Amino acid sequence: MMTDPSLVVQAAWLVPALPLLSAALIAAFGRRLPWHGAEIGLLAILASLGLSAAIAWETFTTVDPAPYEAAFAWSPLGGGFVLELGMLVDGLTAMMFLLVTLVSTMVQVYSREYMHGEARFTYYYAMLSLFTFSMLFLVISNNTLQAVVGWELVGLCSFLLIGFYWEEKSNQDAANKAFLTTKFGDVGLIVGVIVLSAGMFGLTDTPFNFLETIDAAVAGQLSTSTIVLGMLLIFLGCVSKSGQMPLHVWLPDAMAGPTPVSALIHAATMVTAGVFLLARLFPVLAQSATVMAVIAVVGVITLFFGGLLALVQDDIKKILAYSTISQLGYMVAAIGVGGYTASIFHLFTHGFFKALLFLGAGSLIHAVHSNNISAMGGMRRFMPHTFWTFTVGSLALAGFPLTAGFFSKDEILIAGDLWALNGLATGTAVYWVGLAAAFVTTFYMARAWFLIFFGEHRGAPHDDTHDDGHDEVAHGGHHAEPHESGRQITVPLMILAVLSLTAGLIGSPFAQERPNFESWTSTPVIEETTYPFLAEFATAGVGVSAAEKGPSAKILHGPPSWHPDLLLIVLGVFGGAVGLAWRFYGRGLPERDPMLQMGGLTRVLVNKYGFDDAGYRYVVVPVRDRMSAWATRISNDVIDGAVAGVGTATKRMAQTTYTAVDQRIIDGGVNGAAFSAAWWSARLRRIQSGDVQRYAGALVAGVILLVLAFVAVR
Amino acid sequence: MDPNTAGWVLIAALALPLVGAALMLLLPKDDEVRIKRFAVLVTGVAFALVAAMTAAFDYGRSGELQFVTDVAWIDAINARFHLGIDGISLPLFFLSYLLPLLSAIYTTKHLPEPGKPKAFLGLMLLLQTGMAGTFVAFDLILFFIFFELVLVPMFFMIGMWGGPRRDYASVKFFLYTLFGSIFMLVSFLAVYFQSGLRSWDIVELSNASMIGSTTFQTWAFLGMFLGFAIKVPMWPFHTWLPDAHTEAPTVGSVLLAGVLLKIGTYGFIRIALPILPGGAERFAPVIGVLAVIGIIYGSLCCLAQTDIKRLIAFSSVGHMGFVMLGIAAMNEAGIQAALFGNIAHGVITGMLFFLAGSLHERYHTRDMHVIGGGMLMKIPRYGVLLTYVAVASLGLPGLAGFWGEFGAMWAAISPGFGLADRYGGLYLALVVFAAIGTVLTAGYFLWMLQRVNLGRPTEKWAGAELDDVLRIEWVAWTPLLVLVLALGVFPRLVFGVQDAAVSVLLRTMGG
Amino acid sequence: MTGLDVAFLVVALITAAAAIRTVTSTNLVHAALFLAVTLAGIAGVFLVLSADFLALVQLVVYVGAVAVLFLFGLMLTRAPIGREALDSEHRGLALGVSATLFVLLSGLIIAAFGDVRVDVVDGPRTADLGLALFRDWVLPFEVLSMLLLAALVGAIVLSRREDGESGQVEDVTPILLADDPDDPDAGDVALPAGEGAEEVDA
Amino acid sequence: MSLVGPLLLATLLFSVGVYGIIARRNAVLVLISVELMLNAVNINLVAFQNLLFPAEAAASGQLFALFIIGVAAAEVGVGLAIVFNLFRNRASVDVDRVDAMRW
Repeated sequence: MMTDPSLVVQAAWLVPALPLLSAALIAAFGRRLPWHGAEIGLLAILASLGLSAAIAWETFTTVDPAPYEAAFAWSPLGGGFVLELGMLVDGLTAMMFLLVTLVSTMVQVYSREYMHGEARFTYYYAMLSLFTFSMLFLVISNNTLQAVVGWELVGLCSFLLIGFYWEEKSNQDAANKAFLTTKFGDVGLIVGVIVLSAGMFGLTDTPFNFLETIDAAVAGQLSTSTIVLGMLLIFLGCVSKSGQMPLHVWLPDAMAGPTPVSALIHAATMVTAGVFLLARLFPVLAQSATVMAVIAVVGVITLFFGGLLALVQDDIKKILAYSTISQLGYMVAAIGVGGYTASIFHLFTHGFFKALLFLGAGSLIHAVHSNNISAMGGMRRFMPHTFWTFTVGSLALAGFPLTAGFFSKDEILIAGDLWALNGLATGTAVYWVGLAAAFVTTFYMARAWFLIFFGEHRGAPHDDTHDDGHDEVAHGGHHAEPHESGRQITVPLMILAVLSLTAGLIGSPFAQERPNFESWTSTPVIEETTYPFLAEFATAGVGVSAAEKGPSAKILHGPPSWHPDLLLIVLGVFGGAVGLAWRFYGRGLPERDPMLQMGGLTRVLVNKYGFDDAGYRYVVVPVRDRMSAWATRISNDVIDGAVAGVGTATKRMAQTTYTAVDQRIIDGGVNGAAFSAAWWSARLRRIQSGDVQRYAGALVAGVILLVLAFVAVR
Repeated sequence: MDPNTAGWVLIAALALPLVGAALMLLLPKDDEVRIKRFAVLVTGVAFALVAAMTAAFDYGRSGELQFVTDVAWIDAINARFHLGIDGISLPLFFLSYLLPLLSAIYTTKHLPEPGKPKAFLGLMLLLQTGMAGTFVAFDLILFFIFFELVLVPMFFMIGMWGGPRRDYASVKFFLYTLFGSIFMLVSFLAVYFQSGLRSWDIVELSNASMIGSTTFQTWAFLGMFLGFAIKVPMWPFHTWLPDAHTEAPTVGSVLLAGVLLKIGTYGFIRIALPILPGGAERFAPVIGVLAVIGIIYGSLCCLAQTDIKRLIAFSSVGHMGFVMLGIAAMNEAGIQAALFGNIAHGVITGMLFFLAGSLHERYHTRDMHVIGGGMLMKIPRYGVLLTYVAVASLGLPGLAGFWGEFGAMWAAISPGFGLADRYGGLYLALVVFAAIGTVLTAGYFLWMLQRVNLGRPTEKWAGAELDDVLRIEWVAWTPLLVLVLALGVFPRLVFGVQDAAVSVLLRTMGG
Repeated sequence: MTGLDVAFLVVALITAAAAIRTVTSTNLVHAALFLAVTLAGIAGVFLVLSADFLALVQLVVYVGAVAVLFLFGLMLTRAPIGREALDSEHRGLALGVSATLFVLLSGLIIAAFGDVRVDVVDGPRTADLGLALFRDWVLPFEVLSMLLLAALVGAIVLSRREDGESGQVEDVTPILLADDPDDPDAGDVALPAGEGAEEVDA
Repeated sequence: MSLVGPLLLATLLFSVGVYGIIARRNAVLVLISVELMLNAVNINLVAFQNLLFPAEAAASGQLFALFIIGVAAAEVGVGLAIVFNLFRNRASVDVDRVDAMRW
């Protein structure tokens, strides 16, 4: 037990506080400083990074770390309930701290050159700091409501950064789409948080507290309906935030922002939020087979179909975006099959190599002024540093053995396999679909890699419609030779490349002894989570080994071990995919066909090759073209269309509600009352002729009537 | 200033604007500068007094009435002159002194057509007394007088300084509200006679055990419901609001949204619920349903607007829906959230109306199509402010709008008074729909920002000389901008003050 | 039937006939003169009822002053002569109302006082009237004198011609409190039709 | 003597006055009709003086009649002045053309 947490851990609140302070300072003074505010952001994030590293070291090396929680009452909420503002520091927090601050540091260093000369440079740095703060605030929070605050702030910052080039309508639309889609998921999150907290009424004064919620769930004090309803709703929030199908539609569009922002969004600060929250509440959701099954199914669907979409993209940022969707699918699926450690391990490693890939892509875009891989080619010669770092990132993403991505992805597959041993079909699905998706991933990364770095340089086509808004970037003319980016861009790439190679080691079978990633991020609660529902499946006699050993957490959370069979399979998958890609894109493409020099027609040429190879015709074409096109169509037409349709229908409904119901019926009723009064008065006022004599006559007539009445009464 | 004895503070605070209005009549009509300065002085002094009172307020006993005056007033009908302030009233009371001061400052630069500052500012001061009085009156008759007093100056403000359809809007506002308050008065009378206490005192009546039968309570509550629901305004009694807001001068809109609408919800919380808990309990599901309809419906209507001021007005319908949802929850958290939502809405929407008014001053139109975007490029500071306040209004955590909305939904998941058992499913559905309403809210605000702020200025405006935020506007707006952030970051500012008072209130309801 | 009754009957008939002619005469001056006769007849009635002083006052004030005043008034206003010019379109209403009123009141009076007879003794002496007037009724009397004075001043002020006053017909602007009901546009005054109803595009 | 006689005469005069007020168009004639009505009241007052206080020295009825005569004189004075004013402003004394108080 970490009874006396060190000073470093106690100071963890500084990690989010520094970027917040820097955001405020940049907004206030940034414009007047020599680096236009970038120095403040860099100083703050470096300090945060240092502190995060210290915290990470502290928690990593401590044996059996207990979560350190400190909170004070932020506000009473009525009914004796208290909202806390607090911090919860455990391995998961420390890991996220390290990831977020590291990627953010890299992005901020990188942006100094990349965004140089931008009109809103200062604003950009303030937003980066705010974005980082929001994510760190979400990570450090010790209760769900505080997490919601951070969560929504993340959404706002992403909106502001995706819409950074707000002069263009398409960028505005992308920003709005991102915010609204995630906001839709937030409905689930907020209602879910409310439902969960309602289950805590009567148990505690702080119904939002993570640890208390987890304890109550594990102790069975929360009803099944509360857990199922609450966690499924929260999962809806994660679906939208972490780009799971079918709410992933905003993610590719979010490429409208500057490329370093994409790196930040995809690697550290936004899409990981959903997975993080699932991990944070893992012991709660692990109480329900339904919840886990739903999560696993959504993850599996996403990891496969999301990956397919990347096959047909020409825009390098879109390829990476779809790959992010696919990789997030892995993480979510892993959560759904009890692979808590595997999931966040993949989150950890993915953060590095995806940041690397995006920053590398930015470096390429910076050089060729186009997002399209068809406009690149042969870049290996112009940009050697970018080349080898991008290669490392691609290998890691593809899961090449001994890279970071390999260890983490294998953990997920193994988790699926173990889950399957307990007789749950979702485990089998994760295992096999995960392998198939690994093939797809390797294939599209190899395709991009070959097209970007090999062959002749094809140059940017003249219409820059796919340009991500960099009208201002004017380093050299369009037809100049691309050249390597400056050191502020390449050094972060190299750092990230090294990490992409090595970060996986702490969770690999090389680190069987403690401390390793598993001991770092797991807490006793998570390790002892017993999946109460597993017993039912086990006694049903489906799983052989489970029947013997029982539903042991140790199966699912044991130390990493070697799986030679899996290593072989993975190697085979990798080799097959790269070989196939090389077959199409690597060998002889530039020489054999003059069409290659025309750039954008590469895809057509690849299709031509398909006729040579029957396997290509019967396997690759249906998968790559038809199925992915089909998936694209579903994504673009059906789901996106449904979103647009809902939007249009809402607008039409709004119009009808306003004109027909509000103005005509309701307001009409109100006005009708006034009009009937006016109508009657218009008629009655004719009596008011202004003719005194008529009044006199009426008066006397009235007197007569009164007298008559009087007489009649008598 | 001892909160136990210094009853004079409230009287002085209420009398100051009245005296100021009277003294203003003595100033020469054409000396506009002096009139405006005098108005700032009067509202400033009143605000200083209230600020001092806020400082002297005993927060340890915020559940009890402080600064009490309780003397015989109209013996013939047993009405008493009973003033006091507790944790529930304090934030609203404070707001009703802050906003007029800012409005007076703002008016020194932007006096609506057709001028006549003396009449305009005099009416504003009169309005201030009425508004502030409702929050500290603890006698039903006194409350009713303040409640009605508010109507007259606002009627003239809209009717004389309003937009093209001001006659229609002002008469509609006046008649609609008056219509509701008649029923409210009848209910007051019914309670007076039924209670057997022969007292109009709100505290006494609240503490009394169940007045009359459940049937009586239901009918009496219906009367109060009509009066307050129209004032709030709840769907479907909301239609006077967009018209009034659209036509009202900027300051009128600010005060209308900032304080006036709060009188309705305050009335529910202070009068209708504690005095008639039985009726409230039967009505709560109805209120909840209407509130959520209002949320969804207001947002949908916002999506259909092109006039930015009308959009903001409709957004009020949605936001007040959240407030009413909190009330419908009938528990401490709900009342807390409702009161917080009240304050937040007053600050945020008041600020939005300031912005809409200044936008009109610059572009001479409020049609978003005509403005056509690019404001962030043309007048960047102004655009940033609009973004900031709009984002606050759509309920972003960390800014004021969030806590009221979230609190209301959170409270509604487990409504009090046994409603959870009887209507648990209904309330869960209400929470879900209210949450969906937040998405729509985000939708129309983003859409508005896109229309107005983003993009490049259209040809029409590209060459036009437009002022960015003026110094006087900074002065008038900064307190609100700071409050928006402060309330979001430190919700305790309001929650903490109210906590004890709301507990006391719920105890008197027997909940 | 006593002698008094006979005397009253004669005077009353004259008075009634003159009164009716007053309101039916087509000539303005005749009407005023018939008024004088009526007033004189009433003075006679007073005499019969032994109110001597009042009869004299009636003669002096009414017949002497008021009737003459009316004559001047008629002449100064150059009124036209003839039925159409003198009677408004309300004659039917007037006849109906007044006849009904007369019948009704007469019926009531006969029913109530049909058989009441009074002894007309010598009425109060003029000296007694004077004493009562200046002893018991002095305050109303003074008030009345003030009223007369005020009326005098008022009449002078009203009928004095101001400098610059032209005597032309003034432009009379009717005060419209609402829309004219005959106005076909009045029906849709307030519905905010169409506002904000234009197509909202994405 | 019979009391009914004076009362009936008064009623007649009053009704005739009513008729005149309603039916006459000329403002002066309307005023004249008012005088008829006032006189009808006077007759009533005097008649009832004889019935109720036959031998009374304080002749209230007659005094009232006196006051009425006085007030009537004032009324005629002011009334005619108004009529003159009307005539001057409108070149007419037709009552039914004075309808400024119309809706």
